[in-house]
Amino acid sequence: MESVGNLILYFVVALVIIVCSVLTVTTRQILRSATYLLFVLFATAVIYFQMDYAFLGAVQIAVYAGGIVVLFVFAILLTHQPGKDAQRIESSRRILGAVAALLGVAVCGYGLFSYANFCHRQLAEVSDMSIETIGHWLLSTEKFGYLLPFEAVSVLLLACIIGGVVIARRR
Amino acid sequence: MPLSYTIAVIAIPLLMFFFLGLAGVKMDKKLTGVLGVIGMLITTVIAYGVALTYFFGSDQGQVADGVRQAVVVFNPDWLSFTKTLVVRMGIMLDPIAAMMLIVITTVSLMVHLYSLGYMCDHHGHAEKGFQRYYAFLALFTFSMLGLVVATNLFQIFIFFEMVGLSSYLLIGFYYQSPAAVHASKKAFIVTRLADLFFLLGIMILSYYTGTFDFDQLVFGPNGANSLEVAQSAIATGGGATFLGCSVMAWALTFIFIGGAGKSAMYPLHIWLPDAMEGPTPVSALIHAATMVVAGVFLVARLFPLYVIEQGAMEIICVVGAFTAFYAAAIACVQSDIKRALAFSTVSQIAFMMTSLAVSSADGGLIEIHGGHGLGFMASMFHLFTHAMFKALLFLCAGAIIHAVHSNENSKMHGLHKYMPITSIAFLIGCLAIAGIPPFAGFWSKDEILVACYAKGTGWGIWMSMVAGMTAFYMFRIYFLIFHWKKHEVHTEHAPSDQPWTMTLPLIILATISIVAGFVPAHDLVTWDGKELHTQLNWTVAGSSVLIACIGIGLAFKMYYKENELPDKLQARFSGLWEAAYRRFYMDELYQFITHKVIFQGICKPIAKFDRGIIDGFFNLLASVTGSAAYGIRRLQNGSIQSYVYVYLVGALALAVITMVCVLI
Amino acid sequence: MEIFSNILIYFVIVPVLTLAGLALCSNKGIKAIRTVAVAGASVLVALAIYLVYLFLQARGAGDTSEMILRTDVTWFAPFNIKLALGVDGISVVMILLSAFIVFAGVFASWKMNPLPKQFFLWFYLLSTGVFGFFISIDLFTMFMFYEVALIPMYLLIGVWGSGSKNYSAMKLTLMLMGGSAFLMLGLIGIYFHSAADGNLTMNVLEIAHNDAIPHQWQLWLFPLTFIGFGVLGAMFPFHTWSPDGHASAPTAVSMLHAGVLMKLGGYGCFRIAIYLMPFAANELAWIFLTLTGVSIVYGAFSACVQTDLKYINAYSSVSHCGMVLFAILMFNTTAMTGAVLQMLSHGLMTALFFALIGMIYGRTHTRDIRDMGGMMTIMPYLGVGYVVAGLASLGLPGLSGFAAEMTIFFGSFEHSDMFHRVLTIAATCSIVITAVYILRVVGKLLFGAVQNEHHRELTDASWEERLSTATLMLSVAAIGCFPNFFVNIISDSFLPVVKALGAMI
Amino acid sequence: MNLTLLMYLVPSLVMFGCGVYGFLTRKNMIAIMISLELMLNSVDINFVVFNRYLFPGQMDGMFFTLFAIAIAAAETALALAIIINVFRVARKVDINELTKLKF
Repeated sequence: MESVGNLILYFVVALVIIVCSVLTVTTRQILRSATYLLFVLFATAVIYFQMDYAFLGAVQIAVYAGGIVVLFVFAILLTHQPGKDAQRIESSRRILGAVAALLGVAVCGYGLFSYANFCHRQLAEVSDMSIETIGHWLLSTEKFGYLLPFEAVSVLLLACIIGGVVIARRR
Repeated sequence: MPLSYTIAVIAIPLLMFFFLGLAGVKMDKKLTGVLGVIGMLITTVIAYGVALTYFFGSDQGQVADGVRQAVVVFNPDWLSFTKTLVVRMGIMLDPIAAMMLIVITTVSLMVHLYSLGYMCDHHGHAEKGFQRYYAFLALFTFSMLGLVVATNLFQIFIFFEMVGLSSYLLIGFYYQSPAAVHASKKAFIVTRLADLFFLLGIMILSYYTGTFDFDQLVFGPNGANSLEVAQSAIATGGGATFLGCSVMAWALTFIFIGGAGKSAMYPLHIWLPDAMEGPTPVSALIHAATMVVAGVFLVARLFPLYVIEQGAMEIICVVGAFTAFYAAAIACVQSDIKRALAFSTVSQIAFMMTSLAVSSADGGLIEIHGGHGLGFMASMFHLFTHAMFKALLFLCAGAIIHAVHSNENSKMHGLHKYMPITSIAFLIGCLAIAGIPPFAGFWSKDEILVACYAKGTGWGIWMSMVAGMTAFYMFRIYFLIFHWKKHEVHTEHAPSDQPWTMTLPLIILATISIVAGFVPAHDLVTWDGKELHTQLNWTVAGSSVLIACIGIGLAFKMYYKENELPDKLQARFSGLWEAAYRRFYMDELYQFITHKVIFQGICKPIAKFDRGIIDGFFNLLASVTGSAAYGIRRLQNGSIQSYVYVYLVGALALAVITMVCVLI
Repeated sequence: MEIFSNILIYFVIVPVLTLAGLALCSNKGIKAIRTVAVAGASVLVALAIYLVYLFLQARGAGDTSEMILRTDVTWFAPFNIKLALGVDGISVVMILLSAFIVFAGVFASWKMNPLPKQFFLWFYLLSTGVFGFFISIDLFTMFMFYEVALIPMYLLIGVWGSGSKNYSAMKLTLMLMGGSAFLMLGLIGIYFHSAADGNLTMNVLEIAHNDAIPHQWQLWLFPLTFIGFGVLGAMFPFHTWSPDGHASAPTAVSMLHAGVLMKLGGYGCFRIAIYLMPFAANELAWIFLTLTGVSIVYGAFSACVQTDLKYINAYSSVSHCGMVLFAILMFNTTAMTGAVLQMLSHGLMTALFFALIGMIYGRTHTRDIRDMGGMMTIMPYLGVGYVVAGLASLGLPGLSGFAAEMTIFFGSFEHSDMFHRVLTIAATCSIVITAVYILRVVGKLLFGAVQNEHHRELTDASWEERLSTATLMLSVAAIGCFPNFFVNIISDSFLPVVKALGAMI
Repeated sequence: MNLTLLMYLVPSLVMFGCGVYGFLTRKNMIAIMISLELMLNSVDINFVVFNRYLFPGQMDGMFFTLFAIAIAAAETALALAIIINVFRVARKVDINELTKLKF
């Protein structure tokens, strides 16, 4: 039996996620869209905290909410004149997109509700979720160690930095 | 003089060609001409030395048992088809080759000298392309000499092509004139067509006999023409036949066609009159004296083979006799002096051909062994004399043309007073060709007629008649040019005899034309290398002189003084006259065949077929592929959203299928 | 390394080094580019002449092995692919031909514009392929070098060409690639039947020696390989790339393509199709003989009515290259020797033709003979060159075409059956048709009155153009005057194949 | 009432659906990127909750999410750089109008 606070928190988060997701893709002002995205990301971070993944939640807030959304905002401001709405999307296109998205949701949802018995598991206790453990596994070369992907991602980031510089540089 | 010096005779003109052609461009024009003449003079001296040594010297091993042998001085391999079938490039002297050396070098030297004057304008400045002209003359001389000393049939073919080339280049010397270009092209292509047959003939002959060499085809062990060797060569055909004739007959007929092309036999004569577009000395050298007798020379070379293969010989005989008459008939009405002379040449060469052809039949095979073969000797003799007097006539014509700047009779008339030397030289030439004793033509033509009568009286009468026509048309030309009426001087300079460079050759050739008949040809150029005992046949000689006189008399009556008779006759027989003037429409026929049938009927459709059908097929293939690709391209429209959409639909479909499967 | 002691490998190394040298040149340094290009070509010519010397020496010393200068280096063991080098008389003369044409081609593209460096880069890449093809006797490397030679053609025409160059480049490349597809199938088939005992090999000599390709397979593989190479050899009806391709290609490329690349077709037909599959060659010869016989006459007739100089030449090439394949299919030493002579002759003469056409076009900016006339007065050197090339083409004694064609005709005539006879006579007739179209173009282009007064101001050949064409003219004359020298090099190389073919009858 | 796995998956699913919808319908490239982020985020949630509920002793899901975030950051940065660059050249961010490189 969950604590009530946890439950309430869950519902608030779920509501924020659902509503803000929908708003993100339906609003005609792109800056707003980015802002709704920010709310969704925060809500996601809350889920991570709920799951006891504090570090992940922190990363989510720092990188996603703090970094990426800011990038988006910059990009939007660079490419858009403020106050100018996006063009209305043709209804046929909207309907097609909606149908596809709803169908997808329906199929997946049907699958979830009808087959997935594992979906009704309870949350188990986790013993150790400290930063030391995470750091240990992240830099470990043993079995289940994540050093190689870690390095790969660092190289990727480097490449990305260089790429960003090259692309954005004025000729 | 050692016979091996013949190499020099061949080599000097070739070197002159390269020297004048390459270095001559930078040199003074006149100098190149003088160099050309000097080179030719040296060649001539050596050629005379060699030929006289061959005929009269005794220490060169060329005479054995009273038989003049063929001497091969030089014979390296040039191209090996197989181990045994090898083309060699050699030098061989036998009576006819030695005689040809003299003919070619003499006429060539005269023409070289004459051109010094002829190829200049009235102020004595050399024409454009002077050195080119001399280079080509040297090339021609080289080719022609190479042809006559050939040791094998293939070498003759090679030099056939080479003389064809030099002829092409010289006819087209004035390459800026369309007529000259057209004429040179025509000459080359017609002779090429004939050479194709020549080649086929060689192919057949060599396939069966396995050799090109004359010493295996026609020369016997004693080095002279031998019927036994020819017989065995023919026999290698093994009786193989094609369309009812033996393959050897086909081969020899084809080879004759090759010769007929060069020698302008009907119906391959059409190029020769047009070839007169070239400079007149060139016409004298190539198209009167030397190259055009290459065909006669070729048949004479293979004489024993033709003797054995009588069928081919009959064809030559008929073609020769017909051409002689046909060309003479046309020559009677031509108004262009060079054209008339050209047809005269055709007619005279046909005389030689006929003479060769009747030779084998004058009494049959056995009697040839007994010492006949008169026709062969007569033909070669006529070749020799004709070369001299026809060259003379052409050079005279050149002098006249140079003086009045026209080829047409109507622009000449009454020139005797202005150009006495030319007039006399021309008259000597006319008398020689008409066969009036003691001029050269009489002796040789008389023997030809004797040979013809020996084959059959009909042949003899026919040829006598042609001889009469010869006398008529030659004197017609002579009277029209030098008499007829007073000359109207159009230009500021009255026509006159030309400078000494041009007059000297006329005098020399006129002298030769007078005395050449006394050359003892029957001792020197016989088919089997033995002496041939002949004597004047008084009946034939008398009648032919009589016929010639009638011809001359007729010409005198019609053309000596201006009168109405020729016009009346022309009006009376206008159809015939027109046909003869238009050369019996042979050119039109060829024009039709080449342009309408081959060009429009074959080439154009083939080209269209290629572009339309064949290329069209590949283009169709390409465009089908292309449009298929365009169709498929719609799917790859580059819009990421449509990709995602399609992807999503696919993924959902898969999900649904999976679920349905699980359900079931 | 063992392989570097074999002179043959240098025929590939030298062009590659030249490529490297060119790559180091700056784009603007036209002098440096020319120097490197000329140096590369000169070394190739010297090497080729030395190779002929080596060959003659080896044969003179009594070395009767089928191929000399053999070296094998394993390249990819699982498929037994080797870098197998070796030459016989045919490859030797082909290498000589290629070297001369590359040499002349460099000078013909002296003033190449734009992008001279890139042009020479592709040019030498093409040369690398050509030489590589002639020195290898391994199916794989042969095919590889063949492709290396084909591909640069696309860019060379597409970038430096004229007229409808995109179309032509595409057409040429696609058709030749289509041929390669056939060829590749054939080669793979040959490989998998190359030995009866399972030791599959790519080496041409070993395959011929094993003689293990089953007859029913030969009947499939022979047409594949023959057509594959035949497309490049401009065999009717796969010749249509040739007129368009040549018309659009820049001068040196036309030279190299007609002069050398088309020879790859003939050489390949012989070396792979006939040599490895004598049974099928005997069985199916009649089909290809008919096609090539048609090629000869058809090409000649088509050339008669063309008005574009390059089209005339391209159709003339169809005719002459048809003669090559025709002679190869005659299966006797004489005709086959004639075929190689014809390859040499056609290579040099067509290269000369294209060089001259390029030079004339560079001055007049037209190739239509109706717009030109009297060129002999304006540019006598080029005019004389054109006449020489024309005479070589129509088979005048003393120039290369004559010796080649005569050898072919006499070789072909050795067959006494009616089928061969008729074809031979038809082929022989082409000498007249050739004369017609050559004289037609010479008459219209060079002789007559000057058609266009602007042409009077044009200049004659410059020194590098003279050098380029003189090289070719002298080569043409050398073959024409001393054919036996070449015949002696070539003819013995046909003995093994003629023997194998004879065993089939 | 317990917070089951399912309860976390539902918002995630909705978020993903919204992402898909946005991705399919938006014309603005930045908006498309935003939709993409939504989808990525929903996947991240799934990783985390599956890890947490089904394999509590392990951390693979978490690490995957961690890396996914890093990669998303990189990808976004690069994509936005490209978009800005394209905008500089073409003065457009509408993907339907940016057809110069098509075909």
